[in-house]
Amino acid sequence: MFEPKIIAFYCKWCTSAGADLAGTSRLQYAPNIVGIRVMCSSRVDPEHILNAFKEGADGVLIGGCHPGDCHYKSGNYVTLRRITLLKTMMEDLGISADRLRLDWISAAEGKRFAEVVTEFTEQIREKGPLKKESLKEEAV
Amino acid sequence: MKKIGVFLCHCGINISATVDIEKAMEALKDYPGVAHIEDYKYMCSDPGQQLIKKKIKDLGLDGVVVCACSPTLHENTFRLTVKAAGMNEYKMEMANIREQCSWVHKDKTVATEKAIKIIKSVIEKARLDEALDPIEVDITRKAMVIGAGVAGIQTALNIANSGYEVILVEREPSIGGKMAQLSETFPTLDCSQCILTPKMVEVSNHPKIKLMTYSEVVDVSGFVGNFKVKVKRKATGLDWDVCNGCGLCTEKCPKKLPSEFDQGLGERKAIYRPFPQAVPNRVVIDFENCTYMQSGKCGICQKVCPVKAIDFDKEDKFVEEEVGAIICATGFETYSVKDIPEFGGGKLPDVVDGLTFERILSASGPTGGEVRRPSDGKVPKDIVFLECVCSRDPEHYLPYCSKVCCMYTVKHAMLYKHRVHDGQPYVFYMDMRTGGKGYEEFYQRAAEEDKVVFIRGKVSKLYQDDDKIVVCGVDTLSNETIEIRADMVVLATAIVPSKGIRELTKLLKIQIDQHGFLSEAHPKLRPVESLTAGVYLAGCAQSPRDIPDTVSQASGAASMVCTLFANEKLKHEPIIVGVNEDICSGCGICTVVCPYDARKTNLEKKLVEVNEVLCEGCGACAAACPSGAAQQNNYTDNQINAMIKAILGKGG
Amino acid sequence: MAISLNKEKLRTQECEKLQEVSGTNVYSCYQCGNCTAGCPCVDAMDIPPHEVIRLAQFGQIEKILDSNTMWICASCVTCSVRCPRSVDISGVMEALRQIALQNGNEDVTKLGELSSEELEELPQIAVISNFRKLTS
Amino acid sequence: MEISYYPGCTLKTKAINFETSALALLEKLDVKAIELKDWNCCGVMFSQSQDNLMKQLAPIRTLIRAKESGRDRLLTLCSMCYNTLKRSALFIQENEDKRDKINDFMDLEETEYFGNEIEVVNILTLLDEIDKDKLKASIVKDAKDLKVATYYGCLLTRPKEVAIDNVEDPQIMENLLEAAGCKPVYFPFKTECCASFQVVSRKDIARERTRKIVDSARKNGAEMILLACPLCEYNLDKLQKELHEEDSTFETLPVLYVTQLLAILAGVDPEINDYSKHYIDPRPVLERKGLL
Repeated sequence: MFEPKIIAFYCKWCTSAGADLAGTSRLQYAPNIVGIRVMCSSRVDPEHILNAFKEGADGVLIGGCHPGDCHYKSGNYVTLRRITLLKTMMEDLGISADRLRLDWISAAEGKRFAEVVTEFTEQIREKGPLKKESLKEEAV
Repeated sequence: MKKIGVFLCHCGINISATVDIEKAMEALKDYPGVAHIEDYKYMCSDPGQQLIKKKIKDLGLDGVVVCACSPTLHENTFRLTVKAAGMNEYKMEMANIREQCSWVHKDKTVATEKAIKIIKSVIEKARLDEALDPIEVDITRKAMVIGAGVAGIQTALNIANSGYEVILVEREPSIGGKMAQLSETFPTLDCSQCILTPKMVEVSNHPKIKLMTYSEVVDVSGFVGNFKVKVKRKATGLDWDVCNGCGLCTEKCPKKLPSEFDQGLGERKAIYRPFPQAVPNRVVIDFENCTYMQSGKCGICQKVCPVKAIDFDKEDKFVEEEVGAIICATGFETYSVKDIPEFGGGKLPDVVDGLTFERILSASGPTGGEVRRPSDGKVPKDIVFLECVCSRDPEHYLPYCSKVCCMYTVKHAMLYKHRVHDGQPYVFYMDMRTGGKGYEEFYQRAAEEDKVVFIRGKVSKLYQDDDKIVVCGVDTLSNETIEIRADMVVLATAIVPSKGIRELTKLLKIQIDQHGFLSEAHPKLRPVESLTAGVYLAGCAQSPRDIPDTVSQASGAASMVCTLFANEKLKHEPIIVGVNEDICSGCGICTVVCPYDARKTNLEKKLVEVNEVLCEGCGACAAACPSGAAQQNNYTDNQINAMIKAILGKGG
Repeated sequence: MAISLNKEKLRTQECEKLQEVSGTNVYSCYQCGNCTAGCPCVDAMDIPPHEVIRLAQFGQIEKILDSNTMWICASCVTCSVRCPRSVDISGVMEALRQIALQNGNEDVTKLGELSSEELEELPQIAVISNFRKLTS
Repeated sequence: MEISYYPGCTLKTKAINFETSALALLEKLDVKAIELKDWNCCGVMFSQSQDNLMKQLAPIRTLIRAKESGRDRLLTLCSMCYNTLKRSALFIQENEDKRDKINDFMDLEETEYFGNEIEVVNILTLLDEIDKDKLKASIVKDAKDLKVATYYGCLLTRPKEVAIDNVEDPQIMENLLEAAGCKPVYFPFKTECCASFQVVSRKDIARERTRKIVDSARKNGAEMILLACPLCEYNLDKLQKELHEEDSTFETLPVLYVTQLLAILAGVDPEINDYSKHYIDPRPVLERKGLL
């Protein structure tokens, strides 16, 4: 079976804390995802995401605080705008937009974290590996 | 090349049962930059920390990766460890292989592989970490306490008695909260007012406490040590500086309304003081129900006021306060009987909630402490108390245990029996939870001496039949269904967070759980702190609890504030985003995304300048910067990209 | 007589089957008794509903099948809608009826005992639903 | 408005008054109920078993008929039909594998059913949807001092997934009757089960239930009991008569389908009712209130 490689970026305050809660609640989820903890989802540069795809990721998950709950007031709105824009460009770069997922997961939503990770992993598994040849390297 | 020490923690067996530590060490020992690798059963324990310190000194390490639990838990612990060994604390990184690996996967091979990836990525980050020094910030040694129930009162008094100034903000016209409504308290049965009102008076007389009742927090900015809080002082319709609280106006006011303090059983006027012992001793006008405000006719209060305090001014006023710490003590409400259709949905007058029964029992209540039922004032002779109403019911209501209902119900049954000697109290319970000093003995006394009948089981339905309430329940110990034709029924409805808490937590940037209770930074080790530095928690706003627990937690929160205020200067995290002046063109894109106005374009120099104290380190600007001039300390693009590479198996 | 418990008896195949057929988890039950308290037919039952679930938790399916409880249940679903732990007690009763009938339970419909006048008098809905619940 | 109508077994016989009155009332309210062609038994009482799929065939086949009618809503008068059809539809909607198996059993059917194509609507829901002002305008008889007890029984409000209103305190009938000018009384037994089919093998239980339910209605001042289920109607009506025959001090209350009263109030000729179907004659009360 195809085991997708997925990189996640999540903010320290909400989604990473939600992932910790999934851990303390011993919720089991797909192991394909490895997270990078940043201070805020708005730290994630679209370049980081494209870089992850270039380096072999089959999917990228961004987790931030729910709208209105950002620890830095408005960081997640910045993220939302950036990701929306990036998604419109991804097809042109040869990456299907649904390989990138942005989700709001709060510190209280351990269960949701596990669900999102498992669901996204399955979705990427179904899509199959990202074909390197279709990636327009020069664009990245 | 940097010399990095990698330290793997077994966490007892929390990690090692799922992650093959030996295999991980084997895979990592030759990873670029790793100068030393070692494992230990409990890395956070003293011997574990000593081990790290020794290796830093012996091997001259200039980077440390601790592979253990979540950084939320022990980042600070290990930063202090490496600092003690002479290493810069920001060169210590944690790889979370517990919460985000060993606890969420069962397959050892899979979990080990994932742990290796996580550790590799963190080693990559550590390789590029730079020594950072915390930024020093001044501190405002003044605290704001939001909510003036017993939790807020205790916190305010403790801080004020330590010599710091406190602003105590309360939404209602008087302080005192729910505790002021209670009759007597378990397990000692001392009168709630007798123990609370002296504290209320102490608050009002304290030179270090500024009281702002009938006020609400509407905006919060800043950060630990330097918050700016905007408070709305709701219009009272009179000048409180002139009013002397004589109460003549409330006597003469013709408009009668149900009293909130008496849970709708007694009456108040349209100009009122919530209760006679209110602090401050002032009145307010209920604009919505005041005849003068609605129709322009009446104005009796204005005529009778001997000091001419009434001005009918409806304008709210706003004040800004600068404080260094905020304590959120917003308390609780009880689940409304109106929302429980199987128990009459609030339509049966003699089915009341616990707080209402407190007023019926209270010497200062609408019946003067005589137990009389609301519908016709008769003394109930058979009275049924139901526990776990809406609590412990994930299917329809709330899944959690409200914690205080067992004890207060026992107290209600006992106090009822003390007032009505020929009456019979019955208590339906699911589990009797009496953990607390003297609590179990109290429960036993109720059964033995006061002959309270305890029935183990739930009640399915209540209905009115003639002037009785029929209670259809079960006793699961005898396996019999039970029907009681009661004169009155008291529901111990669930404790829920008070209204408006969601909005407030958004202002304070603190977290709430799925039920709206405040989340603590750590359930065991940091129970009075929020995850936002400088914001602390006290009382039932965090979770249901009784008075002794509330008071101890309130004192705990106060001591945390005093600890904070004892610092000469505050240390601000140096994870900020600076400017590389060689690259910056002064385009100003970063200034637009900064939520703190920390970045300003200097048009003359064609550069962006950063106010390091204001920068909170979110990194939004670093991602926005088109040239790479804005880099976040220890979260640089190079670091993030190296981490990505390492995770995808191409690092090193 | 004492119920002797051990790990084999606690989770019998029959108990697993009961949960599968009813689609509910009997271990969610914390014995509040709400099902029994609201049951319209409990007076005629040998074992009240909450005890049925308790015995199921102990794996004592035989003991439950010896009672008349599932035959008395009118499938009104009051128990299931009031259960705070979303145990479908009414579904458990249906499953018990099925298990009993598969084990070859005697006819409990008593339709044969009714006179033709009585049968004529009864509306179809009563006869068929009685038949449906007690024979399938 | 047009809607498919599924009568079910008892509506053509014992409960004929329910059908006659409901259809007449709907006509007054400009709703055209078109009876399904070639309908079969609804299955009677939803099978709560997860593995006995044969029991789902009858209701699903009924829904196939409804789908073939080309209309997307199906009206039921009988509460049991409503409950069975609605729960079966939900069951196959939520269990894809079971849905496939059920459809396999019916490979002679030309149409396949997936679970959400047809909305099963109970008569009370349909009446509730109609503008209350329109209902008010259709009322020609004054019944403002008629006190009624509204009885829902079990299947209209349980389980929660198919409930036509609040599970514990439904108000839909009360709202209709208030709009029509009558006074619903406080009636705590309105969702208490009448013992349903147990009337066949354990009449003693059903009788005691009837006694409790009727006592409560009478005590709260009701002059009649209104309901919407043929089985409840039979139990409450017939068993009251038996209770009275046994003990003449037991006071009876007439039992009517809610549509019977509403139709009369809306000016439908009261004589379309077959009063011989009642065990307790409702005519004395109706006459006393000037409704005949």
